[in-house]
Amino acid sequence: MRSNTEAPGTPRDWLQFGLGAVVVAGMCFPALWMIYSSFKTNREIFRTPYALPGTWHWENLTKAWNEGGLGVLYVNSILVTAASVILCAGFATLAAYAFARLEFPGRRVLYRIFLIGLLLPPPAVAIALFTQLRDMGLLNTLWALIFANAAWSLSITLYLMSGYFRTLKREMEEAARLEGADTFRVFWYVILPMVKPAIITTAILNTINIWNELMFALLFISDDASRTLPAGIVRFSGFHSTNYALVFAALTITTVPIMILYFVSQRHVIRGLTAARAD
Amino acid sequence: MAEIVFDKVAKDFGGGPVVRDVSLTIPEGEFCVFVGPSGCGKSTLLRMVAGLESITAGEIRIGGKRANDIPPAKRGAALVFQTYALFPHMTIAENLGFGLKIRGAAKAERDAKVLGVAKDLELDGLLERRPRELSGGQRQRVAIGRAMLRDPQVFLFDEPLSNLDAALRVHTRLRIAKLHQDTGRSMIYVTHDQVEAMTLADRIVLLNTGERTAREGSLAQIGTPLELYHHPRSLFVAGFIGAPRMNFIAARVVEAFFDRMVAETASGLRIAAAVCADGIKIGDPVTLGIRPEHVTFGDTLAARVLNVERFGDSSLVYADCAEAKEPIVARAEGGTRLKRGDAVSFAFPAEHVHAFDAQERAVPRSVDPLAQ
Amino acid sequence: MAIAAQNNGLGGGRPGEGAGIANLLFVIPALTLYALFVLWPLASSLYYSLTDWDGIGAPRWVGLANFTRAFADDIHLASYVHVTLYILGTLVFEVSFGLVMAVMLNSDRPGFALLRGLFFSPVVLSMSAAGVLWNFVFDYRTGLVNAMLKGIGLGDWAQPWLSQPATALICVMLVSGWKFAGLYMILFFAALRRIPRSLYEAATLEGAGPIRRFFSITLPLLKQNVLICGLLAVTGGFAGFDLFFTMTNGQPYNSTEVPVTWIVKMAFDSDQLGYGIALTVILTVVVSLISLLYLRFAERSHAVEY
Amino acid sequence: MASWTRMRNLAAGVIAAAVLASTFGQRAGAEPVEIRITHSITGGTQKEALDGIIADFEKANPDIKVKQVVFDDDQYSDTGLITQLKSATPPDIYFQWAGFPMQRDAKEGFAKDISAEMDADGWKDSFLPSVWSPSMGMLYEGHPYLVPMTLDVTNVIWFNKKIFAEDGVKAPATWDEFMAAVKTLAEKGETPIVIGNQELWPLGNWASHIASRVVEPAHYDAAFKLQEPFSQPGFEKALTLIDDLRKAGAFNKDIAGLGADPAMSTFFQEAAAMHPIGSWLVPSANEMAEKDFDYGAFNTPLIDPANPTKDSVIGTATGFAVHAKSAHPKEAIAFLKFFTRLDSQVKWAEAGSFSPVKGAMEQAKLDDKTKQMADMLSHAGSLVPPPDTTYPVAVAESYYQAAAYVAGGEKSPHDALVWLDEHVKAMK
Repeated sequence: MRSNTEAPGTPRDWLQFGLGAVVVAGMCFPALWMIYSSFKTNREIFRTPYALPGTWHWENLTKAWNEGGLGVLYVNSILVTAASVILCAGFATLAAYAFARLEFPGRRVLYRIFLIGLLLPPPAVAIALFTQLRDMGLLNTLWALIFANAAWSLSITLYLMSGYFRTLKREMEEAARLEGADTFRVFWYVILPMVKPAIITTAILNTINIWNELMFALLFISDDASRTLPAGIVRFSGFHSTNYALVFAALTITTVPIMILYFVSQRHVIRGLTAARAD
Repeated sequence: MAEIVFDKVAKDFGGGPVVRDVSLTIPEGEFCVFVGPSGCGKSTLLRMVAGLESITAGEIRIGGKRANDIPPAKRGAALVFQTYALFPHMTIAENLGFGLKIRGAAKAERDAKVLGVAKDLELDGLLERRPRELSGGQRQRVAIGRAMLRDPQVFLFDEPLSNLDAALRVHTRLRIAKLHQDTGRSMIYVTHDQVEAMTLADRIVLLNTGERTAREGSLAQIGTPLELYHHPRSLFVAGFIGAPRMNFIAARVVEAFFDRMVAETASGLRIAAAVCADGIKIGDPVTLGIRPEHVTFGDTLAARVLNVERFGDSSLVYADCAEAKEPIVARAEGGTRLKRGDAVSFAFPAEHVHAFDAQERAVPRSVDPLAQ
Repeated sequence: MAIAAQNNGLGGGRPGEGAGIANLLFVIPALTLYALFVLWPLASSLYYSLTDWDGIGAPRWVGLANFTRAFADDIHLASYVHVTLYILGTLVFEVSFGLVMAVMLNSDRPGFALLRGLFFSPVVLSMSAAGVLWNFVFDYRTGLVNAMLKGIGLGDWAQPWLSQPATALICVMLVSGWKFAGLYMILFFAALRRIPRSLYEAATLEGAGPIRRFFSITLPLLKQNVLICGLLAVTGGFAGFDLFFTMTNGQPYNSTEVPVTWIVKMAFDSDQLGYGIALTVILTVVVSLISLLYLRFAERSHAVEY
Repeated sequence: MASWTRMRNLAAGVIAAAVLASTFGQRAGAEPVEIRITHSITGGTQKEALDGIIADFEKANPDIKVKQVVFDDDQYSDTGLITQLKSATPPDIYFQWAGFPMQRDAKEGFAKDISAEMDADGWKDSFLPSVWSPSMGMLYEGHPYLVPMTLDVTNVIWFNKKIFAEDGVKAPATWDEFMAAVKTLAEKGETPIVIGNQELWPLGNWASHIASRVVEPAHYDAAFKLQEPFSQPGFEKALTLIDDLRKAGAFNKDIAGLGADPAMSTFFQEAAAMHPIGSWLVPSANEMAEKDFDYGAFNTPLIDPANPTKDSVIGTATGFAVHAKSAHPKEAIAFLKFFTRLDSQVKWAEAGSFSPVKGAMEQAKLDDKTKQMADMLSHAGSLVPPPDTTYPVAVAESYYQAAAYVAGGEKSPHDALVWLDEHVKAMK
């Protein structure tokens, strides 16, 4: 850890902070611009693009919410993300434990097969998957996205998890085994509590990915009732591309809550990401 | 009823034998220490008893039953790990009670037993803490407590003291010795530290490593601590047991009688050894050995003092001489006035000199210090 | 990439547990999901890629015709050039920028945590929202960039950023950097924290300044992380679709066409699913080959230890 | 079908109409039959009109329920329709574009041959006769498979009346006048024409209309069927006209990357004098333009008086098909007959659609712009369909791409055609 013992506020520290702040401010401006522009009228946006709104038009938000059917999009996104993340975390943790610790026929081959998915880009199967989901009757259902997203998150989750398993000392499991725990109980009582940090980490990564997933959502869902946010926003901005204020309002509605959520749980998100290897 | 028998046990991870040809019987109630340099397979042997490691060849019998295919939990063995292996997410009470819970004991019974053992080990104030809040010594006591709660046929210890500081080591050693006396159970204790081996063991099993394992099997020598000290079967055993190490000097046999032999070093120095000279021929190369505590100050070997280590009760004198590659070490009195650069002369009483043949086997001694 | 190689201990065939068939139960749920939604479509792609199929009628076997066409399709070939440029761009704007910011924001002083949090925040945004937003920023007539240029008297520099081949791809790279630099920053930041402070203290005692310390301590010790982040950027780049779809959709003049946008166009806009699938097969092969070469290289340099 | 992707939801097209009222016996006591109809009209006045007509139908036929399955346009043409057509329970009625898509459906056995139904009760004759001309693409091997619904003009040139008046420019009748107007506007500092060509069809449709006016119809057809190369004088001339426009500074600078909708909004914000786009601009204008915004339209000016389609309009028809595997074909036909009754079609026309039924446009109360469109169509010598509903889409898109190269100054007309031939060669 750095610096707690150093004298605060040397010129170099201020320079470092200042430079960082300038870069970060530059990065954040477009998002801020989007937020306050969503309270302007369309004319204002064109005439004075970066001024604050003359009067704050809160009705833009309700209008965007209603016209975009954003409520449905939100619910769908939450359902898809939650279900995929849980499905993937559960399956991947079980499998990672087996690959890291247990002996069974085909272990090495299966692990390699799972790792292929690490390198594959999802578009590689998008079209074939589309026809397959159609034959399964899953198109236009949230299940299409849940299964596809969960399956496509498996490889990376499995990879990270089994790496994490390998950092765990075997003695805990051996001790439990000597106490009479069978494989499943070792997993449940000893392994699962110990890998909780890794599960949270991978779940956070998967949540971000799946929440933002666009391509599957565009291809597999054509029904308004099961569309998710990213696809919904693209569609909405297409319809209303002439109305900046309304599009910004919709973008604000859809992004600000997730940003707030992020900032509330930020410590955890970052701790999760940074804990990827150790403890 | 927990005699443990190793019958031609071997282990191979795929890169040559790690353990080979181990046949050994540990009678009930014995405290047996496996010792050897790192890589000798002592931990592997222990884990084979526990059931954590499969047996490549041969069999292990516990209480007369072939154990090879018995699952670890059913072998009646409790293992104390070097790293303690406490579950970090459980309290001390939960850690102690885990096995009971798995075996289906009722909560009240569990709590009572846990509390009993915790009191024994002076852990009763710590039951609601988590392992990371405990000191190393406390954690090791929890690990031992967990083993006690199993009420096993045999206790297994895998280098249990190596993560503790010196003072705690002595303390915990005594606790383990007491545990042995109190329970009367068989114990197998793995360590690389010969002090632990010498102090704790009823019997020591010294294991070979590497190429020597392939040549003569894993077992270098089995015996009581003093047997290994006084009658090492080989150069390796002689060098491993005893601290500081035995001094070795290369020589050639010039005389051999019934119970005595004289050998001459390259520089013409003659040293006598009290060994049975039956199979020894004049001219054979031998390695002579003498422990530092048996070297006396006399007029046989001239040397120059390199360093003096003072312990108060005694001192160790390191001295260079022409006859040995390594400095000769001798134990002197605590108040010796020798210092670096001094000329010194050593003598080697024949009754303390060991001899080893070209195959590094010991030539039997003609005196037996154990007989007195 | 080594597999769970050491199988001593519990893995080594425990006594009394047979061949461990029961252990397969732990893998079967994941395997089923994976086989159904990853492996099977991958395998069926091979079949469909050899057919002429509009998604409506029955697939008609055409042998390798789709592949012949793919290698004669100039836009398809160019899309690989574009994606290569894009990946190089992301190595600069995402990985390198993220590394620099990780070093710059690596401090325990108050305020730095907030900066890190803000810097990371675009990662949480959806790509489609980011694309839509940045379209408004780069718009020629009413966009923020040109408005600012006019505001500071540089109106002549105003450009149709997304409408000329010279700038469109760079704009996408910039947005990509804006979106993902935070992720790499956090990954590097975590790695930086693992470098023992004593190394820097030793170097400082030897008289090394901050730049020298960066190049002779930080960078070598982060080599493994840099290589892993590089692989993330490469595989992520080939899968890149969202930003291209929302910002340029391949235009202008196909100069931002990347394999995935072209595949989606061929398959769905032009109703040539067979051809589109053949293009996905090619993409799969290319990405796999590059990844394997990359891993081999990384393994040889002993930087990636799994 | 990229060109049609967006416009559906925005609104309707152009044309005229007629009607046939159908009476249909009710089956008393039966469970209501549900028929499903799928389309991509997601909102706006058209959706309201359709909802109204369906409500009327259900009132008149209490034993039939109509369920709508609605997709937005991109989805509908890319994946939404395909998905449904092949499903185990296909919709009874589905929306489809005439021409290539309809003919494919007919060939693959998705659409039902409705010859018998059309012939009964003079249903067929209730439509404008021009609807049934082969070039309209309602027929497959001479049989009707679509019930005509709307006719869309895919390209006219909308102009800002105020800017034209200020700069002293009049709606041109010939290409020379058009070029002169463009030059005048450019000199006055205006953006003469705004096009958002990110998806290629906005310019592509117009460029193919221009080509159809210059190239001999037989050659035009042959080239798009890949039987002849595009590199021939006719196409080169067509692209040269576009190149001339570019050189005269006709286009907005960001033509290549701008979206179609932002381009429309540019026109409404009076930042450009002209905007070539389809008839669906009319309903959008009511929503998006300022109150005092006034605009007119002219067809692509006369280019080559010798060309047989010198005064053509570019447009396409859409309609409803009955799925061949529909469980309730009778009910489906009953609904479609109700939908194409004159009174229904008057409502349909008043919602901004151009009804293909005789008399509907005449009876409907229409605004000026819609009337102007209708006039333009009725005066047109012929109707040319856009290539992406008539020929394989990949070929049409390639031609659009070639036009985009020229309009952006990336390639000369000649080079663009060489590229085009090279590019489509692989598709044969």
